[in-house]
Amino acid sequence: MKYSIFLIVAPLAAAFTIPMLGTYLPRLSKLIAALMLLAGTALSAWLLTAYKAQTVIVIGGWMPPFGISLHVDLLSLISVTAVYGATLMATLYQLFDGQEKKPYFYMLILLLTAALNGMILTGDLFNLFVFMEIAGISSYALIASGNGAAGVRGALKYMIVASLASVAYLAAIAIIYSTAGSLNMATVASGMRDLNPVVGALVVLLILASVFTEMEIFPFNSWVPSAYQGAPSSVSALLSGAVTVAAAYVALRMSYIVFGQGMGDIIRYGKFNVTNILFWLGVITVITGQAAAYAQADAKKMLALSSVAQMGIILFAISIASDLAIYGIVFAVIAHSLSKLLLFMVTGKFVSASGTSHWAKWKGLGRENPLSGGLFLIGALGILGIPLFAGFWGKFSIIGAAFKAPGVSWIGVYIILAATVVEAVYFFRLAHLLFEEPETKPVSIKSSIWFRISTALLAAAIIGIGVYPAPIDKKVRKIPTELSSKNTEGYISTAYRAMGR
Amino acid sequence: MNNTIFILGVGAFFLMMIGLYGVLTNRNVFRLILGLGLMETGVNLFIVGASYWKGGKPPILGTVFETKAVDSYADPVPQALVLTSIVIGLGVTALALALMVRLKETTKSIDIIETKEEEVNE
Amino acid sequence: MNKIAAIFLIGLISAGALGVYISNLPGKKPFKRNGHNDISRAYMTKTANGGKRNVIKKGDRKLENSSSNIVTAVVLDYRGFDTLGEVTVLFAAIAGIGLLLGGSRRRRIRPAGPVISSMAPWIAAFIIITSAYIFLHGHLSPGGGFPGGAMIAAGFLIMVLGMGSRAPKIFKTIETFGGLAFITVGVIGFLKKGSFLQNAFGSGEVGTLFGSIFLGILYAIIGFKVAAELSSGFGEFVAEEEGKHE
Amino acid sequence: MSAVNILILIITLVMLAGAAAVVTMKSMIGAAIMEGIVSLMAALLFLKMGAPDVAITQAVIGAGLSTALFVMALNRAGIDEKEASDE
Repeated sequence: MKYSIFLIVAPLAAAFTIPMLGTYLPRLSKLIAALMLLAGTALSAWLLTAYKAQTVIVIGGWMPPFGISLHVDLLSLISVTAVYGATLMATLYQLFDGQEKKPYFYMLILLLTAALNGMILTGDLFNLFVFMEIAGISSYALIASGNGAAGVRGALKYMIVASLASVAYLAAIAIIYSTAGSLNMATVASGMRDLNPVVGALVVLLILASVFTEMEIFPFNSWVPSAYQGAPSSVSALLSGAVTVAAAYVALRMSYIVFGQGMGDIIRYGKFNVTNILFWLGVITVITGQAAAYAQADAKKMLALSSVAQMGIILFAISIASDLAIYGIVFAVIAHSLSKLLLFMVTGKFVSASGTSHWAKWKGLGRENPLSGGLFLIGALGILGIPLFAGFWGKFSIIGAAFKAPGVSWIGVYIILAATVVEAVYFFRLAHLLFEEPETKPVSIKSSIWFRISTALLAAAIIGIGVYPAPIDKKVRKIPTELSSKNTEGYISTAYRAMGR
Repeated sequence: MNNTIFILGVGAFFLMMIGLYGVLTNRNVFRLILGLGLMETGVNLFIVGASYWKGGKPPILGTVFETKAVDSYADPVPQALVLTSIVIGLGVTALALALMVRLKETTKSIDIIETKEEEVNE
Repeated sequence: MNKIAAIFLIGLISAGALGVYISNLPGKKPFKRNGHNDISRAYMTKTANGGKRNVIKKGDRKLENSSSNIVTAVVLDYRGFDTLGEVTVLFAAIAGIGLLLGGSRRRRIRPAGPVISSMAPWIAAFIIITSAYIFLHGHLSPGGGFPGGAMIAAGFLIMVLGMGSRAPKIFKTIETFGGLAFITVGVIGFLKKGSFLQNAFGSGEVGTLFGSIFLGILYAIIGFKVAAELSSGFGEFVAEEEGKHE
Repeated sequence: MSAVNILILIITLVMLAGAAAVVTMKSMIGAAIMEGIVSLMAALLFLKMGAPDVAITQAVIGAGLSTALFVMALNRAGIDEKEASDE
């Protein structure tokens, strides 16, 4: 387990070699990026199979409240593996099927990977902020690396919203440090309990607001459509397949461990029940996301808004906070990551073949290229949560958990179901158009062998998880018990054991 | 209540709010970046100010130093955090300015809101 | 957003902050502290790993950390991982600038007038020497790698603006080796002591220039790396010769 | 109010006035330079709060490099002051 630190440090080291290699041997730098991501995927998968119990990894030799430590548990290892896999896929797509990019592009992808892994693994609030900023900066630059002005505009909008969010986060850090006297998540978690309720609620809202900016939750997601539309397709796939995974993980850990006070009543400070706010934000995000996606004429914006809606469902599930809901969240995040990667990769092909991202002009593209059309359909079915596809287990468990939960959670179920119908309508509308008889013969899509292999792998994973979830199920089943704060082996006790007191 | 801390806190808060006003009322990218810079400076002051107490001296060990004298030094942790935060702010500002230059090169204007729908050429 | 809405929103936030402030007055834990918490006290007495509380003054030896500037000790040693992240933030930003602005066409820079051109190298040399002092004495006096590196970059910018030279390719190599050296120091700690970025060089006398090899190495690395990054990145912003841009 | 408090109050007021100037000023280069002054005042406040490291960094990076960067970026983008009036 102590090698987990290299999940963050190795991509950083690889990224540091690129300024020199990029100047003298540009081809080698691309190879290094791809090999590094492959090695990272292998390392994270190995750590996942070797995983036994929660561990705290000390950095710099200082025990947890004094130094920065990493906290490795099953959920974080699964998320890290998902991030590495998604980045590897997106990078291979960019290398073999995208436009020619400078070595710096691949360096920023490596930095983004390192930062996302850092966000997932770190056990320190300020360290989390640093990694969020690295992830932010590399995403702005990656988004803006598209050709047109749209990418630059999208990046600027993202940057402005995210900078406001980081100011909010820093203000919260100032309050936390001056009251709880520590920045270590476990110590803060035990210190937050005897905080003035108003201040506690304020801190929680400030921090969650900045996490929600990356997670694309409703009032903070105004940047999403233009950023996804302007970015190169591989970067859109990364934003949707990797960044949201890390953001959802951070939101989950913040609300359950750092600010949570036991399952079922997760965040409550005196009269302020923050859980209700999470619930309504989730529901509103689902409604607005799906409605906006339905009205969208641009395919990439449509997929972006569908991501927003999926994140809304996950936030809704976080607010339920039962074992079944956590189980559902893990499945939903994995399914969303896989399906969106596939959808953006195929969409990127459609965009480059037809020269436009307005889907109304894609009539007959799927008929001409049955492989791409079929892959698009599989991705759409994976998102929708149709039985036999990956998304099914996530949505099924979340809905089941919502019905069992007390309070008004059942309202959310009907909203999610209605939203899924809307989602189905716009996905099938597009899929139908793809297979329609066109007036003029559409262009056929040229794709590299890597595109075929990686999309086939993704499609196989979507169907495989949908039909036979047992291998993943075995791991995921352990997560709720690990996260539960009732369990003495929980996060806080692990950290305190590492502190040796 | 300590006057110094009150002045610092209110000053930092107003600085943040002035910056926020700048961010909310402008469409000009350059002015947005300036507003964000003001907010960052404000929040940095807030971090150090929130853990400051009267008479805090620079936390640098002198020639004679008793363990008891620790109390006369200001808290070093927020200072370390702010050092990091200032450098991060510089990185964000520099990248934002690069984005602004790109925007000016591609659209001949630095208005953040698009005038008409722009096509993506991938 | 129009101005009235903005003022309204700001008023709302201010009222909220005032409410929090007032409600906090009789609260369980006050906003303000009047002394150190456990963590900052441990940093100051250098007892984070449970050592006994020594009398610490200049000349003390064999403490867990030998920086007399506690902020430096926190930045580089106790929270060294944050600093690696901080270096990476700058690195990512400069890479982004390179990706966005680093065109393949060569830009020529118009040199300034004769007085400035002849003065520029001297001013730059003076600034660079001062900043080397600042980042080498980071563990003794205020300063350190980041302001030191930034000052070197400022000196370099004066040279660029005054003489019209461009950022040489060697800066890219310094960036690479600076970053790799930081990680190497971390990995040495991992191999010799068991945790990443752990001090594997021992700690000497508090308050002397060579008392702390570990901190000295790290700040020198940061200083060079920051200087190289900022110089090469900011070089991209230097306006090209009149009439060349379109 | 002690002398130190009055000094801090004056610095804070200058800083806030500078910030107000950044937001309201017509000229963009002027606003960038005012932002430098705000940073300088913030550096003085940091010094008063017993944080010389932060003060040096804020002065070098906030007041020096950032301001230079703002002006250079305006030059590089070729933005003339006529566009400064927005809306």
